[in-house]
Amino acid sequence: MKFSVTVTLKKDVLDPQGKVVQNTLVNIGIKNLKSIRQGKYFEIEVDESELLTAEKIVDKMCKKLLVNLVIEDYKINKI
Amino acid sequence: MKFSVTVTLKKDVLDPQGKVVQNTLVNIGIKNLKSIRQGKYFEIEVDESELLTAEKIVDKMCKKLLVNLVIEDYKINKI
Amino acid sequence: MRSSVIVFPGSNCDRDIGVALEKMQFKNQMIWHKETRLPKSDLIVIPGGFSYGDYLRSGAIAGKSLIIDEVIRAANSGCLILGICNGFQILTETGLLKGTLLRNKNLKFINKDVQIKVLNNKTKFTNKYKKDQIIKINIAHNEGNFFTDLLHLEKLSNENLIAFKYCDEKGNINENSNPNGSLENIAGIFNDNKNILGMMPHPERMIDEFISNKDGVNLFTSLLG
Amino acid sequence: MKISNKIVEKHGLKIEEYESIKKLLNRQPNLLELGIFSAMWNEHCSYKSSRIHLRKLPTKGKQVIQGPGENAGVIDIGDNDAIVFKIESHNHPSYIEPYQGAATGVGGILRDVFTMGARPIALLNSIHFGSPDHTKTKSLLNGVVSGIGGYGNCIGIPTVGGETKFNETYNENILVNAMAVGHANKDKIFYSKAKGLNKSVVYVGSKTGRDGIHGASMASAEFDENSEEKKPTVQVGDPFTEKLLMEACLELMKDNSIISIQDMGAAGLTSSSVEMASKGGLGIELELDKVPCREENMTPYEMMLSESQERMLIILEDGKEHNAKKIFDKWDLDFVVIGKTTNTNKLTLKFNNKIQGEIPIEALASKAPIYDRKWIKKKPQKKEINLKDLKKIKIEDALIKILSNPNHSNKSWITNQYDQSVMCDTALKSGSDAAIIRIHNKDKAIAVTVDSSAYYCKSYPLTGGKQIVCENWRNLISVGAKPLAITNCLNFGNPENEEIMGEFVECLTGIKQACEFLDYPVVSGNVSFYNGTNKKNIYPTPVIGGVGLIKKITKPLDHNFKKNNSNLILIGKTFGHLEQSCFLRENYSINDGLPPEINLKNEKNNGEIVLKLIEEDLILSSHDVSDGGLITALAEMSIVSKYGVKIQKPKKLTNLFKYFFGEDQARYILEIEAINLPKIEKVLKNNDVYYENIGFTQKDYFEIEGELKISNKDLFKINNEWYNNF
Ligand SMILES: Nc1ncnc2c1ncn2[C@@H]1O[C@H](COP(=O)(O)OP(=O)(O)O)[C@@H](O)[C@H]1O
Ligand SMILES: [Mg+2]
Repeated sequence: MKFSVTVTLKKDVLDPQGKVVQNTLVNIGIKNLKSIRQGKYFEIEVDESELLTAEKIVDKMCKKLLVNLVIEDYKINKI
Repeated sequence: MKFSVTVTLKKDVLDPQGKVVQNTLVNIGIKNLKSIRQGKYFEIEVDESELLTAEKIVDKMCKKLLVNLVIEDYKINKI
Repeated sequence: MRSSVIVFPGSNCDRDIGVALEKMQFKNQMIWHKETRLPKSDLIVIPGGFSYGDYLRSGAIAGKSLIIDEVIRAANSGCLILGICNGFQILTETGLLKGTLLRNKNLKFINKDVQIKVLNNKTKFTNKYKKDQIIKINIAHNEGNFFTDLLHLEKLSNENLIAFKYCDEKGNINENSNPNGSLENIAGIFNDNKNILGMMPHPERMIDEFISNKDGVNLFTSLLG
Repeated sequence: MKISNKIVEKHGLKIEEYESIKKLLNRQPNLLELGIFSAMWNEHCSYKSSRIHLRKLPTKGKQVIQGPGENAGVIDIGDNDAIVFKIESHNHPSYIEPYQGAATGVGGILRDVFTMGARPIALLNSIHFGSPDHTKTKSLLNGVVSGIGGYGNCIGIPTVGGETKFNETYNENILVNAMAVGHANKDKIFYSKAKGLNKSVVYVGSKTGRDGIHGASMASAEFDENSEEKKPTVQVGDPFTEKLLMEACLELMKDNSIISIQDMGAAGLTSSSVEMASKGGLGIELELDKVPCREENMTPYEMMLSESQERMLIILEDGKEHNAKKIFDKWDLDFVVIGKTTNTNKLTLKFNNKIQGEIPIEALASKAPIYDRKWIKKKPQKKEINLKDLKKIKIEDALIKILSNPNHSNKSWITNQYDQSVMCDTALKSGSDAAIIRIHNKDKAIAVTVDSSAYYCKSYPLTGGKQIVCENWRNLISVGAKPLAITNCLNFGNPENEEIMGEFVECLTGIKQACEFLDYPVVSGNVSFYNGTNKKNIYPTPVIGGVGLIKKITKPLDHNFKKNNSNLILIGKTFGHLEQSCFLRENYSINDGLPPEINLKNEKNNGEIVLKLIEEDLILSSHDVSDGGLITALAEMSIVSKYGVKIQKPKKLTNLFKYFFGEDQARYILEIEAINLPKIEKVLKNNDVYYENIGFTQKDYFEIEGELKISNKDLFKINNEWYNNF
């Protein structure tokens, strides 16, 4: 079973990367940009056919390693 | 209008991070992990209500800055 | 004084700190991360470098290694722990220190000599410095931009848990003297018990007049008591 | 499968070359074999256009332990210490993907050095970009710099020197040359020559993927519109794995397990196995099923041509496999015996229990084509510039123009992105004439620098070739080091073009003459041809990397003025040569005429005597005079100092522009204490060194009496502005 995990910085955490990216986009002439946030993306395949169990495994990976819960939020989606 | 962009390494391109993360997950006792690929994630809001035009703007951002087309692929989704 | 330097794959300031400790008359041992037992030590150092290539997040993977459980145990029983640069990042990933180190605000690796001010000189790590002493020290990092929540920040100030702040030659602490975007120019912090110090600058690079200066020496002599 | 002409051409081979392959084999090659020939016979690996000329370079000397022909050169610095160093280009990959191209360039040159048993102690680089306002320059520069830093910082080796230059001929073809320097014990150097039959051939390091297939042949072709298609071959560097590989190799090298060792660089498994076998006069048999692969279903063709990074091939003594594997296990690296040495003198490739290809080693190595390409001599373009014909400008404005130009701007924007201090032995960082690296735990040090002068080389390659060697030598002298040996990276355009081949041959002759005269042998190097796009070729850009020795180091000598009111001496004669100068280029866009002449005798004498004065501790600071002339050199010294200068107008040469901006060679500026002046003058006179007392240091201001007065602070600002745009 395959999942996607997106990890983004929490709202109140300063995002230096996002800021620079935003400025650069504006500088190279992109108009209409309202906001951009950058994060991480994982595509994870687990050897488990039961949805709930599989999701739990992925959630465990996130909590234990992939996500720094102090500053990051995450979302898991089945794909 | 809001979009998500996921950027992943092209197939056959070495993913040094993925390898290390995968090993670590196994080492800390996660079972059933088949594969993990790491990429980048962007949440982008543009000031444009016409879907096609908005998508074009986002696509331009990807091509011009967010994605390294030499080694990366990307997908745009409306959210 | 017995010290142990934990070596992770990708650590690259391990030799430098080892050399410094020995020069300062510590009885030092290098400990490979796969070891599960730590020798008896008065000081544990987690050195700088790029443990596990800084992949995922700097310090994240080292923070999950076997030896880290031992370090946590030692820390909880009062052993002195010093994390330098990547070592600081690892300490935040293990939770021994609160806060995180985000990417530098200019998104670039920064290597240069900067000034830091000693805010608290009443600790095991800093007692040979004068209060508010300005020292010149080398930084070399990609993620040194200290961040934490407001509550913790207040606590750091109120309880004197900030070890060093970036400043200029005259001691001014402001945006111009902040190399990487750290909250309130913070360059190093203690835990509540002040037996753990995490700092981004490299004291081990400042022990030799010939190469740089000797501004880092007092940190080691402080530890020797 | 029938090999068509089209397939042959796709492999970058000429039809005539294909005919010789058939003759050497006595049959038609299969596709795997053809791929292997293409990898070994391309310009990058075979040196087919350059080999006959490279032979002329002086490569011997009592300081030389190993000259060209190995992974890197080795020199003796006394007390059983040896220095191992080499420079290499990664131009084409860096243009396609600047970050990864530059990063893997650094990774590759590091492997060349630690393969020989040396722990790398310093990295340098020479990077050339197109015109600063060209659309691609900014992102290429950004990518290359972060790639160089990304790799070196992560692996923990200080990047201590280099040069960054801009010129429109690099618009579509940037140059990225990386140099690595290592330290080894003289009695513990490892070579690539195989020895003994039936010895295990071991593969260590990263797994093999499909990356970089045909990288070497790409580096041997001009770019065209279709180059984009070649993009998927980009290699990604993994400095973390390289660090592990380096530590594992150095650990294994502590005992006597290794017979020979060779990194897998360009043309990967192919060139490494062929090189080991050919040097040892042996055959080698590989079982490709055993090669650790990253992707599924990789074919023998892909395995043999992959340029995946961070891999090595080792030939082990009997019975050492078990112990060696333990070391690589400790570092979490693959370690697989994939073959053995044989007495067949052939490269034999097995897969699925069948022989898939078999080629005589000699056909790939010594019988590879060698060309004596046609070349033509450069006609000296004698053209004297008469200043009277030019628009009048002020000295001050001309100086500002030079200092604010990207080529002369302060490069700390770049060097601050490199960890220069890790390993704690960097005594003098980049920004100086040369960097100084202390030998760990000892009181001696080496000095290192890289240099190039493309404008000089373009206008008259013979002089240009001499000049870079001399400038490099001068840079080492300026920090008090005795120059010992060089490595060189020869970046040129298309060698099939007779003019360009001429540039190559004449530059090389210049290098040879200077090296011979200065006893400054070449111990390693690299040639990069086909730097150009659609017939537009780069300027000839040989890059020289020099290493010198400071036997006993008390304090590093740099170009910061140390005291107020010290005397300033200019060593060497000023004739006022302005053709090919920075002054004419920056202020008038004039690029005509010949470069300044090199007088090797003066060069040597001046250098040796300056070094003598430094060794006697009579010099407070020193700097060589190069492009931009005397005034630029003085300004550079002031910018980094608390003190400025007060310079008198010249007594003899009356044209101030010629005096201050002329680029005559063999000159140095020395800061000395007044009490030492008589002693120093005596030494200079006794040794026939021409010198002038030009003025004094003073507080805060840069001043030429009666001409200009600028504060050091303003000079600093002017010099720092350009990179702030980044
Ligand atoms: N310009 C040069 N001057 C001297 N030696 C050179 C030059 N170019 C190449 N060499 C030598 O030829 C040999 C092969 O070089 P190269 O193919 O770059 O080696 P590698 O495969 O280890 O990178 C090396 O020993 C190198 O030092
Ligand atoms: Mg090599």
